[in-house]
Amino acid sequence: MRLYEFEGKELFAKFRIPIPKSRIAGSVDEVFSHVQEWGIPVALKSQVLTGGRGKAGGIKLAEGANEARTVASDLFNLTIKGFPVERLLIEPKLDIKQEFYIGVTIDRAKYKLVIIASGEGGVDIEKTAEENPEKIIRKEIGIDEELYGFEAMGIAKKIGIPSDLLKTGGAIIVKLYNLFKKYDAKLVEINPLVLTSDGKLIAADARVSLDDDAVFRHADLKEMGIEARHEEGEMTEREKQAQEWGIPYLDLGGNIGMFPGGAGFGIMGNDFIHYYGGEPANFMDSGGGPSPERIAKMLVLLDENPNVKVIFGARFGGISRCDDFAKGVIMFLREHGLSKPLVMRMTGNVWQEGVRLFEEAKAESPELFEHIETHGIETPIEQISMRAVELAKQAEGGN
Amino acid sequence: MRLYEFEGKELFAKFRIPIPKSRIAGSVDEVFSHVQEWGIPVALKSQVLTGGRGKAGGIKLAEGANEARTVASDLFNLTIKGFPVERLLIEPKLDIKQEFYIGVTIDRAKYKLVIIASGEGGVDIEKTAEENPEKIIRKEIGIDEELYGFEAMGIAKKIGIPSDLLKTGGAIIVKLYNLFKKYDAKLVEINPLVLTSDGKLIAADARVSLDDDAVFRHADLKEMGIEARHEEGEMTEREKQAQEWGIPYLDLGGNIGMFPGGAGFGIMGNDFIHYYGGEPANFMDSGGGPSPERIAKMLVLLDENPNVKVIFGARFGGISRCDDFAKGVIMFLREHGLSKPLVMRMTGNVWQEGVRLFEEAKAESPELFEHIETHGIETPIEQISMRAVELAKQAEGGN
Amino acid sequence: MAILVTKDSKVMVQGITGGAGKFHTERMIGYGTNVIGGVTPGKGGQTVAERPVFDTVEECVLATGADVSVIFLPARFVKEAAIEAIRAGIKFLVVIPEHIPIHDMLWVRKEAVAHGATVIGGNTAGVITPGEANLGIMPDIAFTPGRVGTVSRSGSITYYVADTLTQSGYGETTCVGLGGDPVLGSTFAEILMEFEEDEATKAVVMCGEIGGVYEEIATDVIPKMTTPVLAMIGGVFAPEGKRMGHAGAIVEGKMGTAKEKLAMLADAGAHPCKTFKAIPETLAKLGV
Amino acid sequence: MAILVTKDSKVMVQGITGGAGKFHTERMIGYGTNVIGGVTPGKGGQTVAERPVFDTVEECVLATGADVSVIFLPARFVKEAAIEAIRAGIKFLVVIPEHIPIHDMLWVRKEAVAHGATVIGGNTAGVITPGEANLGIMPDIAFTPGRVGTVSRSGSITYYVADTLTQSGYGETTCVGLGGDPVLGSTFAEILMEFEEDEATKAVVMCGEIGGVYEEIATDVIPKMTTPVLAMIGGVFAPEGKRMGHAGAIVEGKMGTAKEKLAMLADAGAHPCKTFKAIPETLAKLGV
Repeated sequence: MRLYEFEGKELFAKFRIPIPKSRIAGSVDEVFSHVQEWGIPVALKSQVLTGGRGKAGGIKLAEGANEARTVASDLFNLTIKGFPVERLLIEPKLDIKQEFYIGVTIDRAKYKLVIIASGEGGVDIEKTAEENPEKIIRKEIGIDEELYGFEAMGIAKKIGIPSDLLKTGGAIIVKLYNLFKKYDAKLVEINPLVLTSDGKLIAADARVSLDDDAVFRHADLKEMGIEARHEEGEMTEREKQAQEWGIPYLDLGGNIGMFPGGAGFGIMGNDFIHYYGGEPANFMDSGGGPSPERIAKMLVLLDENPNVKVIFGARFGGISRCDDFAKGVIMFLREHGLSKPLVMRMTGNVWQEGVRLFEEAKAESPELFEHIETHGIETPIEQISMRAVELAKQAEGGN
Repeated sequence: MRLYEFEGKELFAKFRIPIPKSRIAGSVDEVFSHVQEWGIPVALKSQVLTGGRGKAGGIKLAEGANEARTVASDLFNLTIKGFPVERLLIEPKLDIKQEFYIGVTIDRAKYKLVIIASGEGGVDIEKTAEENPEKIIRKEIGIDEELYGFEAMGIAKKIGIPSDLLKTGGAIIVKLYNLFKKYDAKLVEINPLVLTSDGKLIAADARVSLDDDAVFRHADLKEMGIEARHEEGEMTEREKQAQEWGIPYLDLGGNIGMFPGGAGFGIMGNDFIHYYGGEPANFMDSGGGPSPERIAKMLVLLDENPNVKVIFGARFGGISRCDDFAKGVIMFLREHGLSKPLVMRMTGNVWQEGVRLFEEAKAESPELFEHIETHGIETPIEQISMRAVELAKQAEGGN
Repeated sequence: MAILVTKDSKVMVQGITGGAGKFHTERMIGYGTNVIGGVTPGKGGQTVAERPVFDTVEECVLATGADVSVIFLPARFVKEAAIEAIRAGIKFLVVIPEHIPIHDMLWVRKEAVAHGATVIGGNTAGVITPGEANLGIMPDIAFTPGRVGTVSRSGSITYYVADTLTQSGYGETTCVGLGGDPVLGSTFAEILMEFEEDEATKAVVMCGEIGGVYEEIATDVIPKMTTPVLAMIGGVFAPEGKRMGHAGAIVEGKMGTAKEKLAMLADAGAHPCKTFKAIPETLAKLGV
Repeated sequence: MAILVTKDSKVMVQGITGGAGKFHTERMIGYGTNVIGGVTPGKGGQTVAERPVFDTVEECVLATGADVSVIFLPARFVKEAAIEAIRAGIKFLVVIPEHIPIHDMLWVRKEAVAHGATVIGGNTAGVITPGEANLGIMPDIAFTPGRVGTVSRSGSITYYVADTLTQSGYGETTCVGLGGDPVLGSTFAEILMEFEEDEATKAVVMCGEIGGVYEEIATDVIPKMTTPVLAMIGGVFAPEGKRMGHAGAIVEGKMGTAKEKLAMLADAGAHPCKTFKAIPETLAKLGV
């Protein structure tokens, strides 16, 4: 769960990490009145849940209230990587002497927390890491260890924070680390940490990404108005529909509707379609042990997509049950009807019961099944994939 | 820093350790009105900073408001081990099915935190530990380790908390442990933890003792009204005077006024006086590096004590300086005057300067020094001790 | 032989009294798995599938000699349950639930390393040694005893691979579901080394996918192995930077693309397979 | 020889720029102690008593090879400072300040044990190896090189004992102030074992007092020692349960009374001394 800059800074403030004074504004008029009240040059910063905001023109300076009005008006019309700019953070323009980078994240290979710091903040830290790795300080810490002030001061010293600011700089690093642990973060970054001309250290930006799976134990976030949010940028109507139904779904460019089991074959199946010369229309994940209702909804998404010419179904029942799968397909057929070919393979957990349900339904209403080819464990999944590609080509009027 | 029961229970409440509903009352009328409002049988519990309150008659039951008035009136007239009863904690009378003991403290020999638990709470836990050590569960934990719920449940199970209350019981132990660590405690105890007839676990008493040296990092205690306090019971007027001046001082039964350096010889010097047949009138500690003013005040305490027949002074300057010591003695002699014999030994840090100051002052006003015998490193301290005992006997008119 | 679990393993189930715990305990027993009991705090003294339920793992281990645990509990209880099992002496844990807080898994991993225990998961379909023991939620149908090991981040891919090995007559020694969560109890590298030390395992199929770092660090051990490693990686045609279901499957900069993973594994000496049917073909070429 | 510190020890001072730090650094240098520098965060680059000041211990150790540290800092900063020194490789620390939070000392002790470092204090007058190095705040006058070691919880008692040994011609190898705080970096038992391994030390005088447990646990090692141990305990006539200055000197139930401590030490083979002058008498009897 990625936080907006202003939310991240609220957390920073809670941990007494120094941040600039700021106002949040949702309209040009609000921007105008705040800047007029302050009467100083400001930075106007688009609040969007994506990186590269600066390069995309999402941060602008303004000398006074009138300029701020013009600039804000432009910013509110921006869309950055699919995210429309709905709020601006207003901060005094900083008088920057030097910029540092401080980040905390998880090294999944070593199972350690890691603090990353550099004397070259403000620019692309990944580029620095690649081109001048010696300019990156890296310190690993076990999840059971605390970060001591002296360790943080050691880091601060190594990235060039001057001696008289070592305690302050070290304290900022310790607080950032404590914030990371306290809130189950995946990533926290101050980029840049600014040393101002009058000798103050201040967190000019805040990037905080929390573990969605741990938000349940941070009730205070909700009190602060920070709630679970969708981090996707631009979404298609169908993606929004799927999201509403709680189904992981992405539109892709092709014409084969992917109706897979778990995410594993969801990903691999897309590769298979490519290998055999086809193009998937989507990515989808049924989730573990889907209900018949959910199965039916997955099919609705595909059947109503005009780009989809054929549906490729695969179910290897594990925690999910083939009888539930069959029930879902039958529910869809009865309530909605299938308008295009469906080729599918079903095996695994209680597959016999799935097959029985299909046979029963087919005996009752054979017309529902006229576009369907069903296979079991005897047919390799590669053959089904090829058949889907073949059917798609036929539907497009190809060979 | 020992907390009152009601303060300890405030901390318990903060950690969601279940406590009985309660009211605190400072007068008989308050007790009457609270109990009348509740209309149920209550326990009235004297709030004093000492143990053994129950045995001393400091806890009484009352069926209703009228009885509570009578009982409270008796309790407010009690003094328990020197502590006058100034407040009563009023709680509903508990319907007790079983009593447990849970405590957390520090094992100084092993440098570990230790949880102590027993199925025999409510009685003297030290007696149980001595007579039935097998009834005491003991679990050591490193300062860097957390106490997990399953460990606490294991303890709960072993002391006989029933299966359906294991989670609750385990959670109480974890919370008590967390409280201990959070507030730098030296000791926290729930004794008894009561299992009520209707199947609830509730902390019927709270004993919390915090580390005075760590109170500085718990500002919230002050907000809760919990401040540093003196835990001594009955004090003499002179002890109160010494406390006001910040001098560790205790009146003892003898007639030799002890005017030592640090606490180490403060303790040992008293033994020496005993060994040579004398009786010290007091214990005193100058503290590290005392100022001349403090030295002078120490002497005032002794000179004004009519029981003191002779003063025994010892100064081995370490972090304390002999010149400051000499200045303090001279300050006392000039401003106050000495009314009884003083025999003393001075050596250590800048002793030459101390000797010079004495000689200077003596040359100026020899009359101030007429009761004083001064010695240096050449005279063993044992000899000075014997001389003090001898002078005391002379003063009392003995041999 | 096999790795991690055999018919002699004494398997306990944490969360045995819950819905999924009970259902899969019965399924596992039905497969022949030596399930000896379970743990649910506060429910000590009950029985599930004729197995005793205990309040604590310590009691269960003392009473039954359990040495393996399968965890069926809500994600938020996994940290405590896993650490309880590890500290009680359990040496192999299978963590079925998904959505376990990442920091929790770091704690679990730390305890596991400190006590020499192996943790599989979270978000795994489980581990099966065909014909001996089935830990978790995997369907029996795909598996048959044999001579190839598998290790995969995805349950469904495990089934397809095992099915392929079964159909082609190779069969499986042990199939390990590494799990789909972003931080896992064990890495490919560690499981590969287990297979390397197992005489019965003549080859290993490892199946990864885009995202994460576990495929990359497998390249540390593959060059040291004498047992051949076949590698499949899903997501070669996945759109970059888009979330595809598994939380772990977010492309992390350049690291983590399927193509790079495959290239690194091939460089390390693994044999890349694009499809399932390439697996028996490759095994035949290798003379397995 | 001696224990813990010699003329070759490279001594740094943490808190060297503070009032007490500066004053005692100059005193220690005046005694001949090999003080090579100091640390005060934020004051790197300054000098005190012609010694360089560093921002971190790591820098100081790298630049000077420091192996011993004396801490002169407010009590609340001791935990961090001590752990910093231990992690930077310092093997011997003398913690002068008193009133260190007890939990902090538990953390320091844990780090010390993990890194094989020895911590003395807090609330100690220091450690002196006469004629070689004086760490802390002890006055020079009482000490002279010789053949008896001392270890005491109290500074003033250390001075009296050393003075007695000096006057009687025995002199001292090393005098260790264990410290007066309730939880100490080292125990009597550990320091006694250091003396046991030192050839130059022909006998040890240990001075304890009422309260605490450190005298009691010394009885674990005294029976194993070949070096004779003389024991003094202050507070035989102390009123029970009354606080007498040292926070540690509160009688803890039956444990901790001076009489019991003396009896236990005598049982373990130590030679009790009531007064200072009994020390040379006892040494003479023992033929030291």
